[in-house]
Amino acid sequence: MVSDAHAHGAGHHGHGLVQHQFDDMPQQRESFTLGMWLFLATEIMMFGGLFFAYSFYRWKLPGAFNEGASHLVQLWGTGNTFVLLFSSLTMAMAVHAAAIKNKQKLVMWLGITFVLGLVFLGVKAIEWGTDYQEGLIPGVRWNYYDHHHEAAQHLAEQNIGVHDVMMFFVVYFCMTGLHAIHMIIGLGLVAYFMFLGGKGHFTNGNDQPVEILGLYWHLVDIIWIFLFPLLYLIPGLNLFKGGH
Amino acid sequence: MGDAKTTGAQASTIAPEMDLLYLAITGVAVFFTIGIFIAVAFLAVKYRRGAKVDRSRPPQYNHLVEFMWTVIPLGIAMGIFVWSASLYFRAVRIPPGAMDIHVVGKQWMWKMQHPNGRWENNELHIPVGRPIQLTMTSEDVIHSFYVPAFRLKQDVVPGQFTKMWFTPTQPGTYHLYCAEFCGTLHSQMVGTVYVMDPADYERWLAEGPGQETVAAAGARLFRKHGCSGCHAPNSAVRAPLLEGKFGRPVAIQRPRAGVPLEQVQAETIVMDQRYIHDSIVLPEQEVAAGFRPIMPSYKNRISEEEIFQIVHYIKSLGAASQPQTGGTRQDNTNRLTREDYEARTGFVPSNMDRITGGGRTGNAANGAGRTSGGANGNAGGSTERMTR
Amino acid sequence: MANAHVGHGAHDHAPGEHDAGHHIIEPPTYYKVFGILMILLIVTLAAAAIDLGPLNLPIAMLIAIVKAGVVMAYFMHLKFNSALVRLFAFAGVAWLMILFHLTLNDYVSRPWLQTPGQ
Amino acid sequence: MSDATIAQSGGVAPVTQDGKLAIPREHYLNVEYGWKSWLFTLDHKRIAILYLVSITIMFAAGGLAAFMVRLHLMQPEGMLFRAQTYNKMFSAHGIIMVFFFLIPSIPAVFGNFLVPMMIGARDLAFPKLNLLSWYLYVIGAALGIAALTLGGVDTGWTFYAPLSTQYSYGQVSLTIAGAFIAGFSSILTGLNFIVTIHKMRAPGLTWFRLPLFIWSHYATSLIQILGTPVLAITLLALAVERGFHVGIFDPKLGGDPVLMQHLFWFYSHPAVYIMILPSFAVVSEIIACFSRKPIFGYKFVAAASLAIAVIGFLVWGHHMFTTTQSPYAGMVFSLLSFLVAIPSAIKVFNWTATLYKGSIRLTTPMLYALGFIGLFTIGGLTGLHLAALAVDLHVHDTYFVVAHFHYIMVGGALMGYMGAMHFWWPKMTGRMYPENWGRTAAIVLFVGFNLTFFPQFIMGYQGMPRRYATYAEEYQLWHILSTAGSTVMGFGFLFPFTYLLWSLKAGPIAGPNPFRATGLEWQTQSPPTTFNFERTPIVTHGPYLYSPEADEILDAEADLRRAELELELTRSEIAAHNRPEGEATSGV
Ligand code: HEA
Ligand code: HEA
Ligand code: HEC
Ligand code: CUA
Ligand SMILES: [Cu+2]
Repeated sequence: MVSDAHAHGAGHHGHGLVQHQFDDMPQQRESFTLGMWLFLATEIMMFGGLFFAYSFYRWKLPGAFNEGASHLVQLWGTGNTFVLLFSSLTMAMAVHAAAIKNKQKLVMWLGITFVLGLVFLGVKAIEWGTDYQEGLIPGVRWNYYDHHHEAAQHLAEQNIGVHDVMMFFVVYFCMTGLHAIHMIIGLGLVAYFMFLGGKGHFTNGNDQPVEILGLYWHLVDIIWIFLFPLLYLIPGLNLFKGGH
Repeated sequence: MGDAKTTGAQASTIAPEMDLLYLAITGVAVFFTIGIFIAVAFLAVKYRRGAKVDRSRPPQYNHLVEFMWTVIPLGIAMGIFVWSASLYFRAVRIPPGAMDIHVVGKQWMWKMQHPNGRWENNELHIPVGRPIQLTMTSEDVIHSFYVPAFRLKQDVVPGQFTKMWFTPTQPGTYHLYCAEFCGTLHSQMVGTVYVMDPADYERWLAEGPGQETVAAAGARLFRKHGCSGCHAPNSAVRAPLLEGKFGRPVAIQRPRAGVPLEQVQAETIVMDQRYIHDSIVLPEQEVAAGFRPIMPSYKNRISEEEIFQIVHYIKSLGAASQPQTGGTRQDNTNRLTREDYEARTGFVPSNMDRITGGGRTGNAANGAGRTSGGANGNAGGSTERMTR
Repeated sequence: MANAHVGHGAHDHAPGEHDAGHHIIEPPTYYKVFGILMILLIVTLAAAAIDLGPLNLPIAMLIAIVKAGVVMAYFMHLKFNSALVRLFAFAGVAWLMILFHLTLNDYVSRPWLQTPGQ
Repeated sequence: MSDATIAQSGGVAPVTQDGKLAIPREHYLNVEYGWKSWLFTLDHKRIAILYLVSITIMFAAGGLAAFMVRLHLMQPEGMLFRAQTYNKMFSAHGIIMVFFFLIPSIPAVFGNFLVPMMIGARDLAFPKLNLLSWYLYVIGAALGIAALTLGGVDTGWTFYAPLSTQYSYGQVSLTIAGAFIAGFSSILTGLNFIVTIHKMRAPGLTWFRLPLFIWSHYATSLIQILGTPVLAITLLALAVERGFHVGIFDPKLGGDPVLMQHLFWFYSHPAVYIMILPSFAVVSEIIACFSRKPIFGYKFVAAASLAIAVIGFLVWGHHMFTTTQSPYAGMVFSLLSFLVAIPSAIKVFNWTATLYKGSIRLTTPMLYALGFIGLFTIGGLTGLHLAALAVDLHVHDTYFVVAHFHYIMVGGALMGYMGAMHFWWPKMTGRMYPENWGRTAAIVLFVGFNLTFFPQFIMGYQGMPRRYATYAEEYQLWHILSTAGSTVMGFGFLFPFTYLLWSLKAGPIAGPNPFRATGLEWQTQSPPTTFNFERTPIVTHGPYLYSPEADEILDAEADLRRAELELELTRSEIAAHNRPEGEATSGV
């Protein structure tokens, strides 16, 4: 949708910013806004399925989720939350820059957003890397009971099964993985928009594509806003102790 | 199968009531269907183009009519709902004193165990006139226990117990079907239900001894194929003991070509069905850490069926502290224990405690899949299933 | 439905709808919003630090919902969009609640049927 | 031939006076030529044609699989295949028919073509998304077909875990990928429709002046948008579980298989309304036109569509009465299932009432529409049997269910599709289909259909389980009848397939409005131009400006005029004496 908005709106056809099927600019703007929000509704439903699986298993396996979550490093999670919230601000600033037709600022804010997105993914990569070394990735490298013999023993006493802790990590990787895929797509779009923005595409009165991109970016942020407490903070706050 | 009765037979107490409800709904359906067909045909003919009929002031809407044909179907529907829901609750609420029979479904057969421990496959012998309750679980995928003559079915779900009950009313033989698609031979996961006179049933029950359990068969094979020669505690060969290991982590090494075994990193996996299976046919692939890879491969020397039994035997060793009598225990609780189920199905159904009132206490919901594994690094292959 | 006007047509707009997407929020607002988000982040952490038993989860979710609401209202301009857009924004959440509600309904009520035989 | 002429003269009688209609000089089909003009088109009408072609191919594939299934079941021990192959066959049939045929069918072909025209717009709101959705569909369908040729799947269309994730050897992941991608195509279609309907209506086109076609498509789109993503994530989870051997749904790995069913049916029950609502849409238009009356209780019919879309999301658990679902949850789902039947009832009654005091012409589309009412009623009412908790314990997963959904999906949805095909064929191609052949085919299909699926109710109640490659002998009679019926249906489908192709070249020219219908789409030439209308229409009234009485008078006048013409011709014939008769009448 975003590229759709762009390619037409940017005036590739040489006449006007209003696409052929629309009568005027307000109609076009409203259509795109509505369309994007509908798309966001589908995203909510899609992540919703995972959120449901999460809720269900957490309800069913509270002890195991607690144990699993204690292996995440809360500092990384908190940092990443900050980074994403900040990137939402910079994205909002980019949208504003496009609205007031300031090309330099547009590119600058998009650039900062891009860097923040990269930082987020970088941190995620570090986290996953540690998980890999620790053997905490189900189906890829799973050595939990090797490295945490005592914990496993302890869990067994509480009647928490072998696979229950794994379930936490399955859900964790599904959710953060899908979120990361969205981040990567978002980064690609931001880069593309920087490129086009630099050529003056969105500061000629056709700022809506940036706004649409912003909607997408903010939604991905919102999803993280929920993921963070759900995944990292189950065992209570312990910022400086990584579970590993 | 040829002698099995089907349809007309109303062979359970609930069946006539089901048929009555069915007929009632069918009556409603026929009434509306015929009504609609006749109305459509009549109007289409009467008001066909060119027919000289009164077409003046055709109505566009009429709130009263709309109201009527909203409320009347609603009333009928609610009537059906109340009837069917109350019948349903009678059909699922188990009466006290029902005779308990255990059923295990697996691809693609049914195994039933009677209170005295007698097992049978794909056949179910039951006495007429007595409420019977089935406690069911599955070894692999979802199946569904369906006896049309009883008008009842219930899914058989791995990892959980499901129950159904009925009181047979007519002696005879009836179809037993698996109604939930479960893979290749789904359509052959069928059997026969024999409803017998109580006296006949008692005789039948007495004549067959409790048959050999899977684990017991496995124990026999374990000796026959010489496994015990190495794996027995007092054996001369240095081989790992298998007692108490199932479902627990074991350290292994995956030998790599050109690398001395000593230099291969050890890793931990859970001893599960797949692992045991592969240890038997491909022992050199994952070597128990600290042992020489001297175990011979039994590939093509032992059938899959036999491997299955051996695996179950080894599983039952996982509970070495318990007597290894499998399902043939004859105490008067007539319930299988956790360990029995573990030995039979590879894992303890999650609602074990609630259903059987037995077993260890603890968070029942946490029980699913406690003891079998399989999610380790190389499970990507195609060897994870050997439940045949 | 917001824009059904006899004799006008779909893209003659209700008052206020003209501005959909045009409303420009000035940066100071954004900074304030960001400040609020930061405070909420700290509140999230603080709430996790206190052991409130079963209350921890609902509180964490409440804070997350407020955060999401702020982002939606200001960063995503929902506050300045038409009612229709807001409707669809909430449709997703509402439908999700259907999924949660009816499914958990099943799991929660499973032990209810006490059979006399047991 | 002569029938077509009648339909035509009954249509735009004043125009036919000169005896000749012509295909307009410029229209959407001839503005451009060459494969590029098709593969890169943004015109909603061309995209509709692309969909039409690809969906027809998928229907033929699915129908072929169905026919194989039926042939195999002629004998209790199975006639053609090993059990494994049979399982793949019915899975292929179900998967193709649901995901690649019926869900996209009417919305993607006729919705695409007609939604903009009916609301007086030049195109959908997002033409590029529209094209993208077609590409996604093609990729999804191609993956589906690839999976079926590279070994097939044997999970049924429901992909239940753990069978699909741990035990099936087939190409499950590939099929899932296909359905996943096709799902996004469906989402994009729905999104496009909603925005278009909200934002692009012509001036004066208020909500209650919208054709019921639009209302139904709006409701369909809501389901597509809010339901499909949940299917997507479920399929994704299945793929993850299968690919990495982790347990999301497999109890051996700690998962819950019933959770998968909840997620699956959360989409797939509403999806059955994705399949039927567009047929409701079609039937409303056809019945109004051919009984020359506005739909009785327009507002109720419109509201019923939305009610179905919403309540339809609350009933999915009725597919799980025999699982471990709690009896109390089952009760709630049963109650809601009965409730969702009510809006359907309202629709059926209102359509029937529309016939009253109408001026009814039994053209081919009308035959399909009337057939739809009857067959959908049977299918829907047997849905009540299934929604009744107790009865479902017996008939769940038997052929009773198979019969129920074929009555709705084939007798209902597919008949609606065929009706739409005939009704708007002149608009899409500018040419008429041959009326007599059309009627014959409709009747053959109706008879064949009932012969195929009615016996399935009987054997279903007798306990014949579905998805059985082999079965007990006592069901054989019903199976043979069913197979016989499906053969009749197969022949029935050859008719339209052939004569519609023929009509492309040789069909009589239709003119802008051969059925004298009053919707906006008929107020422009056939085939339309790329932007549909010369100028944006201004709407001052509702969609159904029919008046049976006036129509009868018009008809009578037309008849009179035709009689006069004929008389004249006969006179001149007599004068010319040796002129052959056929030629003379064809000039009328
Ligand atoms: C287009 C597809 C479609 C439609 C529209 C419907 C509509 C309905 N369906 Fe059906 N259904 C399927 C497709 C469809 N179904 C499929 C594919 C399956 C099997 C899936 C699988 O397992 O593979 C299935 C299975 C299915 C089941 C599960 C059966 C089982 O597996 O055990 C149930 C149970 O409640 C059910 C009920 C209903 C009901 C109540 C309606 C209602 O919406 C029907 C409403 C219509 C009417 C009632 C008729 C008109 C009304 C009147 C003429 C007035 C009189 C009315 C009253 C007195 C109330 N359906
Ligand atoms: C849109 C949906 C749709 C449609 C149209 C059909 C159409 C038909 N279906 Fe099917 N069916 C399903 C959806 C559909 N079905 C689903 C969802 C299932 C469940 C699958 C599962 O269990 O997972 C099912 C299952 C199913 C079964 C049960 C299998 C089993 O449980 O073992 C049977 C058995 O008779 C059957 C038969 C038929 C028949 C005879 C037709 C006939 O109407 C078909 C008529 C068409 C033709 C005969 C072919 C016409 C084509 C041509 C004439 C073109 C000629 C060919 C070329 C040019 C190449 N279907
Ligand atoms: C020649 C002696 C010998 C015989 C006979 C033998 N094994 Fe073994 N087995 C070993 C040794 C040594 C190992 C450890 C090295 C390895 O894993 O290959 C082993 C490993 C195993 C393991 C893995 C145990 C673990 O702790 O990882 C299993 C399971 C097993 N054997 C089962 C069997 C079965 C079943 C049979 C009979 C069908 C059998 N063995 C016959 C010597 C033997
Ligand atoms: Cu077991 Cu089907
Ligand atoms: Cu349904």
